[in-house]
Parts: sequence; structure tokens; C-alpha cells
Amino acid sequence: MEPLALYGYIILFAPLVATALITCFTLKHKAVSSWIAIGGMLVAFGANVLAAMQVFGADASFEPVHEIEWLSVGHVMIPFGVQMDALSVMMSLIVTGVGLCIFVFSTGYMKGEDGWSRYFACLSLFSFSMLGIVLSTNLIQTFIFWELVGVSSYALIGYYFHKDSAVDAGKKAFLTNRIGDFGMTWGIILLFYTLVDTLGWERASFSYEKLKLLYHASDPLIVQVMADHSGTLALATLLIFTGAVAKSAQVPLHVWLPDAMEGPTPVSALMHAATMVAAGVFLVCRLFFMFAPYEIALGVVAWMGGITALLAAGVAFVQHDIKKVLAYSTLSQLGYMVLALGMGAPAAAMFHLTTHAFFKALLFLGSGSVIYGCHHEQDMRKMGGLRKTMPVTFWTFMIGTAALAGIAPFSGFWSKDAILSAASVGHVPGAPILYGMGVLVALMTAAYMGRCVILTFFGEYRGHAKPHESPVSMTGPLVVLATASVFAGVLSIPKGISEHGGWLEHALVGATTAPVWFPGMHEEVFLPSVAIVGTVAALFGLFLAYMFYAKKAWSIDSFVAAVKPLHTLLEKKYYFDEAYLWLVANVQQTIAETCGFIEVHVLRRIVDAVAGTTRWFGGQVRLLLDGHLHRYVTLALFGAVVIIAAVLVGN
Amino acid sequence: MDKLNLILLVPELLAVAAGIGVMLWDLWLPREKKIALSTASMVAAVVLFLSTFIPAVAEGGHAMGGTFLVDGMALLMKRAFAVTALFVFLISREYVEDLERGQGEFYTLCLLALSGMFLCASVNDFMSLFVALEVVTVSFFVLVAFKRRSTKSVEAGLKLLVIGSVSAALLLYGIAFVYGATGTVFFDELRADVVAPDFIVSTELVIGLFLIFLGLGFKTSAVPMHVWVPDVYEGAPTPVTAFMSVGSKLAGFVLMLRVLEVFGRSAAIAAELTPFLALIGALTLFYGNLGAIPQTNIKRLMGYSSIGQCGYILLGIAAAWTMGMSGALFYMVSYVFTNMLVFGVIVYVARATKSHDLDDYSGLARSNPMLCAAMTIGLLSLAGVPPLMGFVGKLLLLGSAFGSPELHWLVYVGLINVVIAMYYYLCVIKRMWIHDARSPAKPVAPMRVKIALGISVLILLAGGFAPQILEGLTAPAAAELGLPSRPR
Amino acid sequence: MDMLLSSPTLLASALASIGGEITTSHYIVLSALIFGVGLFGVITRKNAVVILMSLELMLNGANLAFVAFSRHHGNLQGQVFVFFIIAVAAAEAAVALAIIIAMNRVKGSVNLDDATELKG
Amino acid sequence: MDLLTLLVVVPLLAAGVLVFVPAKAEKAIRWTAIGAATITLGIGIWFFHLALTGGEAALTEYTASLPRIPWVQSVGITWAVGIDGMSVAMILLNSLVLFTACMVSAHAIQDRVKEYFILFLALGAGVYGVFIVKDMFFMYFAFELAVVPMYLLIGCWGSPKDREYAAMKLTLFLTAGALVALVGILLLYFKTWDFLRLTDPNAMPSFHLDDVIAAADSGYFSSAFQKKTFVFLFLGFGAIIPMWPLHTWSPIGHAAAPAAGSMMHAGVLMKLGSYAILRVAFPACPEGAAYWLPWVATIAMANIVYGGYVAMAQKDVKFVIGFSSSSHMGYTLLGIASVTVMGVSGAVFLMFAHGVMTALTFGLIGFFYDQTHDRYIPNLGGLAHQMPFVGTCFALATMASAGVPGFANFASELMVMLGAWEAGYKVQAVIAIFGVVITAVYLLRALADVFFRARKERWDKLKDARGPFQRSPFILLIVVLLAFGMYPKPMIDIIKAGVEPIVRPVRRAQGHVVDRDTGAVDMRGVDSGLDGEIDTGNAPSERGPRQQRRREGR
Repeated sequence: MEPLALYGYIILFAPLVATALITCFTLKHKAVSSWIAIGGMLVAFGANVLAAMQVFGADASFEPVHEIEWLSVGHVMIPFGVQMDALSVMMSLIVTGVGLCIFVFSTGYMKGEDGWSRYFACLSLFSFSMLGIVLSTNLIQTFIFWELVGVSSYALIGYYFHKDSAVDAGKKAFLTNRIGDFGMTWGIILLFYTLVDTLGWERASFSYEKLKLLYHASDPLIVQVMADHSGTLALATLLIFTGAVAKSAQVPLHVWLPDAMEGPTPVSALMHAATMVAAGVFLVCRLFFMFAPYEIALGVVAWMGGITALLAAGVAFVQHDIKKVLAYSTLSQLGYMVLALGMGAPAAAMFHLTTHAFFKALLFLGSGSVIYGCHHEQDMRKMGGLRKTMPVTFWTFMIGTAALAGIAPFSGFWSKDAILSAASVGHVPGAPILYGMGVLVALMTAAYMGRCVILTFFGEYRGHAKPHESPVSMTGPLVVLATASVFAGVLSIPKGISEHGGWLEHALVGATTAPVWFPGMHEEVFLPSVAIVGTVAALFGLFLAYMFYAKKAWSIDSFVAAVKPLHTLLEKKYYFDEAYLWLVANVQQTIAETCGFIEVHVLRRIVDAVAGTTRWFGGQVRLLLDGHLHRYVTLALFGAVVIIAAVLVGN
Repeated sequence: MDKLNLILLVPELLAVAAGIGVMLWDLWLPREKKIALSTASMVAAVVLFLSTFIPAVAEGGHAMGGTFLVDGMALLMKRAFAVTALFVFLISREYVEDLERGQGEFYTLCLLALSGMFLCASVNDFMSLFVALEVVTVSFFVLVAFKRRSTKSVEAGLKLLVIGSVSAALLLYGIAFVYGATGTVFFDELRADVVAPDFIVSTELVIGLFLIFLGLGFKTSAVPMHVWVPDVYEGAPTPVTAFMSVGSKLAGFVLMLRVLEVFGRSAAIAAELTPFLALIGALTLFYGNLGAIPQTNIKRLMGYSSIGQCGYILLGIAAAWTMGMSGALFYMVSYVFTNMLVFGVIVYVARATKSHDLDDYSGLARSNPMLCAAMTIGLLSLAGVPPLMGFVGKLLLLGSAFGSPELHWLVYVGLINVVIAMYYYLCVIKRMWIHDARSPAKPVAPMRVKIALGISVLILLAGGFAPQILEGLTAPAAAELGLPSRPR
Repeated sequence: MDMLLSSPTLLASALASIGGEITTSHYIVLSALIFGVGLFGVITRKNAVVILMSLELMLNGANLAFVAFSRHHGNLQGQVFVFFIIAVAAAEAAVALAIIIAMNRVKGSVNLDDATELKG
Repeated sequence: MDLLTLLVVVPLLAAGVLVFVPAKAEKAIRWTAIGAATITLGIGIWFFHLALTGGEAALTEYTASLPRIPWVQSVGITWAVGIDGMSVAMILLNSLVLFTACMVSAHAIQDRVKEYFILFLALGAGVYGVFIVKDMFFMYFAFELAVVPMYLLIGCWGSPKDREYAAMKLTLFLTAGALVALVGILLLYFKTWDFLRLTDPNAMPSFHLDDVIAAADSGYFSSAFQKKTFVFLFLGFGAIIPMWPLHTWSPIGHAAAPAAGSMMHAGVLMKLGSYAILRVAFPACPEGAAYWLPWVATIAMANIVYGGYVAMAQKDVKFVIGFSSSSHMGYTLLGIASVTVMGVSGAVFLMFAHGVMTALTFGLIGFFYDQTHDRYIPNLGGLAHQMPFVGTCFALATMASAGVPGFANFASELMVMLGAWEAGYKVQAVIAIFGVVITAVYLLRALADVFFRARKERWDKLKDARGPFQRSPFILLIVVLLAFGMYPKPMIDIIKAGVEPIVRPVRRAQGHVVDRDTGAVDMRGVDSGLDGEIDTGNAPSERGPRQQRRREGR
């Protein structure tokens, strides 16, 4: 096994080892547990850096895939391994890096929690699962870790298992993801056996590399066959995409993410902002060669992203819980990424994923620091004026906001610009509309973030408990992430600006590019018009926020009154939860009750009836002997006659 | 053939002698010493059992001018009868002790009945068949009505008497028809005739055989001549019930097997008999097992159960091939131990609770685990549950019937009844194991009975785990009978 | 009666030879009639003693059949059989009377309707 | 005596010894039982190791080295035991469950300890018997041997509310099922005898499976006969699986039984049915199987969905798990019905995984039920506060049951789905996939409502599992689940090697080309791969044996 693969396995299993150690030995010793967890993360990160140096290094002479047989029956072989190409290494760097910051942050934030060890065990388990998704070499392995991620998120959301809200939120997250996984499993199986039926056992496979070979094949026969079954294949692709929809919280399977904020804030930062929710985007990048050939697939993806971005941004305006605001902004940013994918710009999507990971993690930790500073107060209406009391948090939060709002030169600007420019030239049906939506969302983002910042850090303090700055263990990671959020942009400054630009895209080319003949694929270039439009939108958004909340030049209440129906619609989050509740409570439960009824009152009754009938016959038989001797004799002789007659007639 | 060859009759003669001896000794014994009679009869039973191993007897053959036959089946069954008698004497000791008078008669009658059973095993012509049968029946008339002061006992005796005589008349009339059709009552001649090529199966013969099987059905408690069973089982003294439920029943069966063996050689006659026996078997199965469900008196329950058990043996007899015979013999032997086990428990539980109500058995598992275990194993063996002897026998019988396609329906009937039987046996077991005791009475069994029960438990288990031991005896005996060795 | 009717050859020959010389069939018919009468008695009468008499009648029916067949076949087996039957019948009758007396003792009657304690 | 026979003899011997141990010496009794269970566990592991190292060849060799001991010659009953990949898995399962159940009952059972363990060991012996014998008579024998102790275990040590009804129902149902199967067995028995007599006019009959299979392979069994016989065998054994709608005995049986009772019942007893179907019905009447299995696949669908929804409607935690069991058995049925090496191996692996998982679950439920004496979910809640260890284990068990990767259940269910799709049961496969969602719904609900949420004072007196003696059984089961779940290949290799010869005849009956040597089953007939398919012009997926077979099959 060459070193690269070895790094891969180290990255993958270091956190798992940490989990095992904590659960088996150190549940009682808090400090030790946290150090084991951080140690595991450190090891993974170190190995990751080494791997990155090799992968992005000068000589690209390495074997990216290492697999072993995990399960094999007949012609079907399900491998297990690590795939160390640009995409996965890039992503795992984010996971381990951001993860590390958040582990450290947690040691401060979780002070005095009695479930401390459990918390770090689950956190490590999550890192293991997430890295598994990132490094996996085939669909089944991805699915395995896909589910594990769901489980660990279930465990962490439900961390405060004495709180009904937390427990239910965990359940909701798990089940929503299960629905996605249902589609995903179906898609995987459908894809595999379609290939089996059309191309035979030898060519069909779960492995990404082998699949890519099929999709990129020049062999006319294969191209022919693939073309013949494009319908089925596109369907399979979209079914797999449902998995991504659930995990990346796209409409309509987004409902779990806001509730997931029930978990501890670092968890929200790590999983429900930076990494886990990005898994969907990552998966689509990984499988981009499968989406690319199908206009319809891309169209669905793009529209889903656009709609999500828009709807979520809307809701973000009416939230008062600071974490909820960030949660909805996460939704809408994920929408952005998916939109980019649909527009055929996976590189842009990954770019935004990266930058978003940094600044959204930063924002969440910032909010965490705020909450911690305000003694676990989450309502923005009870905050304000915190810029004086917690300066570090304030400035880092500002940086994050700027990045998120897409103000140049912060990283968010570049990535968002990349997406918008991709949208502006996209080929999917209704691309112009999507572009417009994108710009609108940029505006809204800036606006609600402005609102959030103003309510939290400016004006007068409206709370009761005395706020204070957080310890270094918390501010440290903030600073680190802030730095990253500022400079992450350089990863892929477009060519138009500097000839060294577009690095990330080039790095990812191998991993994500679609077949050469793919129409929608688009060489990322710098379009000044788009940049200007985007910036203007963002600035206008901030201006609105300023006028409404800081200067109070315009009354927010009168505005709300003006758009009452829209406002209620937003407050009710477009009634998604109600709809699902109705579905579960009425449809699902009714079916269940009906089956229960059949079980008890039909099937069981039938069985008991058989027994009852037998018993009744027994009761009748015993009446034949009533004690009167002459009746006995009659019975006997009559019986004899009947029997003999019957037999004689029978013969 | 026509030499007297009395040596073969030693067991029978000994049995009669023992009976008379006990009766005479009874005259000399003072009241308080009468218990010796019980010991004497136990010894007699053992001696009788051993007497079947006398080489001359064991090698078998004809006697009394060919009217008396000792073959494998005869020997096997005589031993079974002797064991039965021994069991009866073991469990009846206390009962007889309590009799104010007539201990001697009790044992004498038992021994005479035993001699009758011995004869049944060896009859080789219709006359001795009738006589042997009546010897058994008449002794049981008296035994059943032995408690002359008890209305139940007397009523049971009367019912047994009337129905017994009616069935005897049917039997005789049947024999008369067969005699009329064939011109002989000697089995050896009949065996030769029925397989003769020019032999024609006349309606008289068939009807005669039907009547004969009905008449024998009285003893084996087969529908429709079963009507006496529940009442008499309930009314008779418990040891007598035990003796009757095994001894006289098996006597009836051995006669059935004998007649079948004689006439079943001819495929034509077998073809006539099989549907008849199958029909009777099916009716018997349903009657016994359904009737048992609502019973609340253990002896009555056992009565119905014994009707049901009869149905299974009829399955094998209806199949009328070696496996069926072997299965029937196997089942009969296992029936000896099974039923004796159950009745042994019944006797001593009844002694404690002074009644035969099923609820007396509640909580037996706690009050006397040993008796409870014995009863459970006995009932399970009756239900045909592995690893017990009864299961193997039942499987052989069902299997043998399954061999001939036209009997498949009968096997299905049998299987349905296995489930029904399972139900009511489990109802008893449920009371013993699950329910709490109702009366403080704690049943106890004397050591000799404990040993006897223990031994029969072991035999039941052995017969389940290693059926080849017993099967090694029944299979050759069945093979001797000269019925076809594979399904018809 | 029934088993006779269900035995056509006998009946046919019996009817055929009405008025002719006495054949076996006549005896069989007679014996069947006697048997049937006895049976009828057992079924209908309630008095234990009468039932006992009816039983004897049935046995005698059988006896007659044996004797007739014995003559028909020209061998003595049937007649020998009859002696056995008579002997056994005697023994049975003795026991029967004893039981009936016992019943009379405990129940004060020999009517079978008084002997219905055991049932079900 | 060979090790396989020991598997049956040891528990029976122990039971026999216990008969003579005074009832007061409870400690001795417990340790005797545990000792016996441990010995069999050792044997089970030994066989697993043998299969692991030597592969199927070693097992076949071992089986061949065993004598056929004639038992009842005139009837053709022989004591013949044998082992293959499938039975290795099942034996390991039974030894695990038996051992853990013994450990659990060792501290759970205080009343009539002696009787309890005697019956318990008898039950274990019976189950082992079914898994090892190659003689149909003894298969039936061993099964019945297992049923009756179950009656008393439930009746005497079960929960007082419904134990009598449940025990009676269970026993009668299982007996009836076994009898129906017995009819099938007898049909095979006599047909085989005819076959044997073809060669040797006065040949003895035989209950031995090899003879039956030889007759079947020679094509002596007519198609009609096979179809008829398969119905008897399948309905009979199907009632034990339990197959919808013959399942009503099972959930209430789970509910009423004592902890160890439900462990054995759900863990292994329910597996006997599907095992026997694979062992007897498949090789003996392949054509019957080929003819009926499409319907079976549909029934399996009913099992999965119906069972799941009923479980969703339950308020009694034991009933939830009980119905989830019958829902999971639907996957087993589906895998069996698929008749692909993938699907059937998956089914067998699922039997193993579900056995371990459900044993764990019932062990845990029993653990807290013995203290709460309450299984009504709304009354429970927040138990994780008082018993964190049990809570954690239960959460893990729930995850395993919900088919979360990392646990053996996931791999097996995935295999079943793949197999079902491979066999062309696409609708059923999708339903099966959806079944996982349903499972998650009711299991998470149960988990949350029993162990999570606010602390309840009324349960403060509850004690968590303490010390190695109480914890080890649960830990052992979890470790097994995780080990086989994370790296299933070894187990799968063992199982599939045993499954292939069983599947092969049925596939041949379905009209597939089967590679006799490797047993590899080619789904696509001779022309696998691309070449020769394009020539025909029409799209490849329109042809190939799978489509043909589906037309025949339906």
C-alpha cells in the first residue's frame, strides 16, 4: 500500500479510534476524553496535510484509489477503500481543519456538561463518518457513511436527551434523511442493475472510477447503449440526488435543519453548517459525470437549488433566534451551491462550499460565543450593543458577515461571484430566471445578515444577565476561522484577475469534469458585469438593513403590516412543517391504526374462531352420551348400520 | 399340527392357576394379613412375565390341534399384558387394602382376566377367539361393578354388561356369517383359503367381517361401539379403569390384528376392509378428541382420550401392511407404559384429594414435582410429542397410512386430531404447572410406585430416543404376520 | 334385521324358496328375525331383567345361524361353537343377574332410567 | 462422538443431570446450565473457525467423515448429521443466543430454577438438532422437541397477563405448522422409496436428505408432485417463520415470554422455519419452488409493510419489537424468494443478524421489565437517566434493527434488496427499501419514548446493569453485531458457499445456465457481456433469461 492510501486510512480511522477509546475507557474522565478526541482530529489533520502536499504537489504521479473487498457474492463485489484525489483531499481538509477548530472551541463551550465524554465520542464518530463519505470509492461505501453521518447527527442533535424538543428534532432529522436514503438506495440499485442488464456483469460496478470510465467511454457500443437507456440512467441519477436533497436540506426535505439547532452550538457549526450538510453538494460533485449528460437532471438540480436559496433567505428575515437566522442562511447558501451544480459548475460549487465552510463555521461559533456570553440566551431581541463587551467575537463575526454577504475582497465574494457568473451563462431551461433569483438572494442575504448583526452587536443591550467575552479556547478558533474566511478566496481567484487564478478548478478538473461532449460545462471566467451586479445587490441589502434597523428611518412594523400575508407565510415557514405533520399524523398513523385493527380484530379473531368452533363441536359431541343406556345401544347400532351402509355404497 | 403341545400354554395355565391359588389362599388368610395377596399377585405377574421366556414357549408354534398359536406378536403382547397386570397390582395395593371385603376376588378376577388376555394373544380359531374375549369381558363385568355399594360402580357395570353382550352378539353373528361363507372357523384353513385363486369374496363374508370388527371394536373402544367407554371409565374403580384402559383394549386390538392378519392376506378382502376401518378410524379420532375437550373429570377425559388413541391404531390397521402392523404393535406397547404412568398418578392424586376433578391437579408441580413430571411426560407421550415413545408410534402409524394414497385423507384427519389432542392434554399440563393449588392436599406415592413410574418414564424416553430397541421386536413380529411389506 | 337385508343373496334365495322344502336360508331368516327381536328388546325395554332376556334372545339367534350353517356345510364346527356360546351365555347371565341385584340394592329399582348418573 | 452430535447431547445431558440436582442448589443449577451453554458456544466457535480457515471444503470433508448411524432400520431413520456454510452461521447464532440467554436468566429467574433450566436446555438441544441433522425424521423430531419446553417456559415464567393464551396459541400453531410440513416430508419419503426401489427392488425406505435430493436431482419427482409437496413444506415451515398471515402466534408469544424465552424464540426458534425451507424444500422440489416463489415474494412484501405498520400502532414495547420481528422476517422471505445467491445468502445472514439483534433487544427489555413490571410505552420514559448502560445498548440495538450500517443487519438487508432486484422483483425490492423507513419510524419512537425525555421519579429505584456478569451478555451480542457488520466478508463467504448448492437446482428449474463447478449463477445466460447483444439490434435489456424467467415464473 503506497503512502497516499495509508494517509487516507489514517485520516479515516483516527477519529474512530478516538471514539472507541472514549466509549470503552474514559467515559468517566472528561479531560482525557476531550484530549483523545482532539488528538484523533490532529492526527487526521496532519495526515491530511501530508496527503494534500502529495496530491496538489508538483508530480501528479500517484494511484488515487485503494480498495479491498468488503463483500462479494457471485458477480457482485462491493469494495471498501479510500479515494485520494483532489476533490476528496480538498474536502477532507475542510472537515479536519474546521473540525479541529470546533473541537477546541467545544472544550470551552461545553464546560460543566455531564455528558462531556459522550459528546466528544459522538463528535469523533461524526468526523469518522464524514471523512468516510469524503474518501469513499464507491456508491455503497458512500451510502454506508451517509447513514452513519445521519446517526451521529441524530445522537448529537439529541444530545440533551431529557429535552423533548431535542429528542424530537433528532428523530425528525433521522427520518427526513431516511426518506432521502430511501431514494438513494433505490437509485444506486437501479443504476447498478441497469448497467448489468445493458452492459453485463463485467462492466457494471459501484466504484466511481469504473463508472466514470463507462460515462467517458469512447467505445461506440457503450455510448450507444448508454444513450439507449438515458431515461433510466437519468432517473437513477435523480433518485441518488434525493439523498443529497435530504442531507443538504434542499426543499422540500429541508425541514429538519432548522430544528437541528437544538443541538449544542459547536455541533450546529460543524455539522449543520460547515461539513455534513455540504455532503450532498460534495456527492453531486463526485457524481457530476453522471448528472452532466442529462439536461433534465441538471435542470432539476438547478431549480431545486434556486428555489431553496430564495425560500430560505426569505424565512431568515423573520427569525429572532440568532442560530435560526444562521440556519436559514445556511439553507440558502446550500441552495446556491446546488444551483451552481445545476449550472454545470461543480468547481464553483466546491469553491463556495469551501469558503462557506469557513465563514459559516465562524458565524456559528461567533453566535455560540455570543450565546455563551449572554448566559445561553439565543433571542436577538434580548441582545444588542455587544460590540463593546465582546470585541473579538464582534470583529470576527463582522468578517464572517462580510464574507457571507459577498463583499469584496472577502472569500465569499469570489465564490458567490463564480456561482453567479456560472448561472448567467448556464444552459438549463430558465437559466436567466435562476440568475435573477441568485442576484435577489445575494441582496436578501446581505439584508438579513445586516439585520442580525445590528440587532446583536449595535444599539443598546436589551438583556438582563451581564454579557462577557468568551475564553481563549473559544475566541482562538474564531480568529483562525476569520483569517481563513478572509483569504480563502485566493484558492480560486478567476483567471480574469490573475493568470495564477482558477487553481481550485484546475485541481478539481480530474475529479469532477464531465465528458468532453458535455454541453453545459463551462470554463470559469471573470465577468465584470456579474461582479458588479452582485456587489451592488449586496450593498443595497446592507443599506436596507441599515435603514430599517440601525437608523430606523423606515418603520419595520409598517412595512410588515404592508406585506402581512407574505410575513405570515414566512413566519409559518411556508407551512412545510404543518404539511408534514398532517401527512404523518393523518395518513401514516391511519394506515398504522388500520393494520393494527386488522391484526387484532380480523386475523386474531379468525384464529380464535377456529379454536372456538372446535371447542363448540367438543361440547356437542359430549351431549351424545346422556346417560340413558338404551340410547347408547341405539346410537351404537344406528352407527353400525350407517357405517356399514356407507361403506357398501362407497364400494 | 394336531398334537396337544401343552407346553405352549404354560403362561395361560399359570395365570389360571395363580388366580385360583390366590382365591384359595384368601380363604385361609386372616383379615389383617390379606395384604399378602397383593404381594402374591405381583409375584405371580412377574412369574407370568418370565414364563413367556421359557425356551419352548419363546420359540413359538401351534398347540391344541392348531387352535392355539404362539408367534412373535403373541409373545410380545403376552409380555405387555403381564407388565400391565404388574402395574395394576402395584397401583391397586392401597385401594384393595381399603376394601372391607373381597380382596381375594379382586386379584383372582384380575389374574383370570389376564389369562383371558393371554389367550387372546394366541387364538387361532374363532371359537377360542370368542371364548378368550368373553373371559376377559366377563371378568371385567365383575371388576367394574366391584364396589357394590357405589351406585356409579354398579351403573358402570350394568352399562358395560349390556353393551358388551350386544357387541358379543354382533361378533357372533359376524362369525356365523364368515363361517357360512367359508365353511370353517379355523384360521389356518382360512389363511390357506383366502389366498386360493378360486376364492370369491362374497357379501356374506364382507358383512361378517364388518360385524366381527364392530364386535371387537367394543373392546378397543372404536366408534360406534365406544359408547360405554366414558361412563365405565368414570364409574369403575380407578385401578380397574387402568387395567381396562390398557389390558382389555389391547386384547381387543390383538384380536383385530389377528383377524386382519388372517383375512388381509387376500388383497380383495383387504380392499373391502380398508375403507371400513378407515371410516371407523376417522370417526373414532374425531369423537374421542373432540369429546375430550370439555371434560372436567380426569378419568372421563382419559376415557375420551383412549377413544382417540384407538383411532390412531386403527390408522395402522386400515393401512394393513407390515409398517402399519409394526406401528400398531409399537404403539400398543408404548400405550401400556404411557397409560399406566398416567393412571398411576391419577390413583395417588385421587387418594389425596378424594375426587377426580381436573382442578385437583392445579399446582401439582409445586406440591409433588415427581408425580407432576410423570404425569406431564405421560400426557405428552399420549399427545405424541418427541422425544417420547408415543411420538414414534404415532409417526409409524401415520406414516403407514400415508403409504397408500387413498388413505391420505385419513392421515390429514389424524394430523388435525394431533393438534386437538395437544390442546386438551396441554390443558391438564397447564393446570399442573401454571395454576396455583386449590386444595392443601399433598399427593404422595409409595416408593414402589415411584420406582415403577420412574422406570416407565425412562422407558418412554428410551423409546423416544432409541426406538430401534422396541422397533427391533415389533418389526419382525409384524413381518411374521404375512401382510404385504409395502403399501397397497 | 339390517344385516340380513344388506345381504341380498340370502334374502333372494329365501324368498325364492317360499313354499319349497326348508333350506338353510329359512333358518338364517329365522335366526335373523330372532336376533332382530332381541335387539329390538334391548333398545326399547327399560327393565334390566327384560333386557337380559333380550340379550339371550340375540345370542340364540346367532346360535341358530351357526347350527344352520353347520348343517349347510356338513361339518360340526358350528355346532361345537354353539356349545361354547351357551356356556358363555350362562356365565354372562349369572354375572348379569348379580349386577342387577346389586343395582336393585343401591338404587331400589332395576329400571335403566334410574341408572343415568354417569353421563356427558 | 462427533462434535456436531455433542451440540445436542451436551445440553440434554446437562438437563438430565439437573433432574437429579436438588432444587435448592440453585447456584449449582445455574452454573451447570451456563457451563453447558459455554461448551456448545465453544463448539459453535470452533466450527466457525473451521469454516473460516478451511472454507466449505473443510466442512464437506468433515460431514463426509461422519457415519450414518442407522436408527430405525425398517423405516429408514438414520442419525446423520452434517454441516455446511448455512448451518455454521445458524449454529453460531444458536450458541450465542443460548449462552447469553442462560446468562440473562441466571439472574432474572428466581422461581423454580431447576425446572426452568431443564426445560431451557431441552429447548436449546432441540434447536441445535434442527440445525445439524440431515435426516428429515430427526429434523421434525428436534423441532417438536423445542416447541413443548417453550410452552412451559412461557406458561410458567411468562408475564401473568396473557401467558396462558400466548403459550397455548404458540404451541398449537407451531405444532400445526410442523404437522403440515410433516405431510410434505412424508410425501417426499414415500416418493423417495419408490425411487430407491427402482434400482433395488427390496430397498429400505429412507428419511435421509441425501437420498431425497438424489431422487430429486435425477428428475424422478414430477413437476406436479413438486408443486404439491412444496406447498405443504412451505406452509408448514412458513408458519414458523412466521409468514403473513400465519404470524399471529408470534408477537404475543414474544410479549408473554420471559426475557430469555423471547430471546430464544425470536432469536432462533423463528429461524428454524426459513432454515428448514432452504434445507428441505429447495433441493427437494426445485420446480415447486420456482413455481411458487413469485407469490412468496409478494407475501414477503405484506410481511414487511404490514408488520411494520402494525408495529407502529403498538403501545406495548414488546409488541413493537415482536411485530418488527415479523416485519424483518419479511426480508428473509424476500431473500429466499429471490433464489439468487445474493438474496439467499442475504436472507441467511439476516437470520443470523436479526437473531443476535433481537436477542439483545429482548434481553434488554426483559432487564428493565423485571424491575418496572410495565411495558406500556406511555408509562415508561426517561429510563436512560436511571440505566444509562441499558439505554446505550438499547439505542445500539435499535440502530442495528433499523438497518444502520456498521451492524450486520444493514449488510444482510442490503444483500436481500440487491438479490430481490437481481431476481426481477423490482416492486418488492423498492417496497423492501421503503420498509427500512417504516422500521426507523416506530423504532426511534419506541427508543425515544422509553429511554429518552424527562426523568420520571417513579423509576428512580431502577438499577442499571452492574458488573461483568450482567453486562457481558449484552456487550458480547453488540460486539458480534458490529464485528460482522463492519467486515461481513468472512461470514458472507462462509454462508454463500453453503447457499450456492441449495440455490443451484432451483435456478436450473427456473431455466438459468448454471456453472456446475463454481456454482456461480449466470443471470444472463450464455451471452454475458456486450458482444453478441448489439448484433441482435434490439436493446439488450429486452432479452436474456431474466426476462424469460419472469414470464415463466409469474
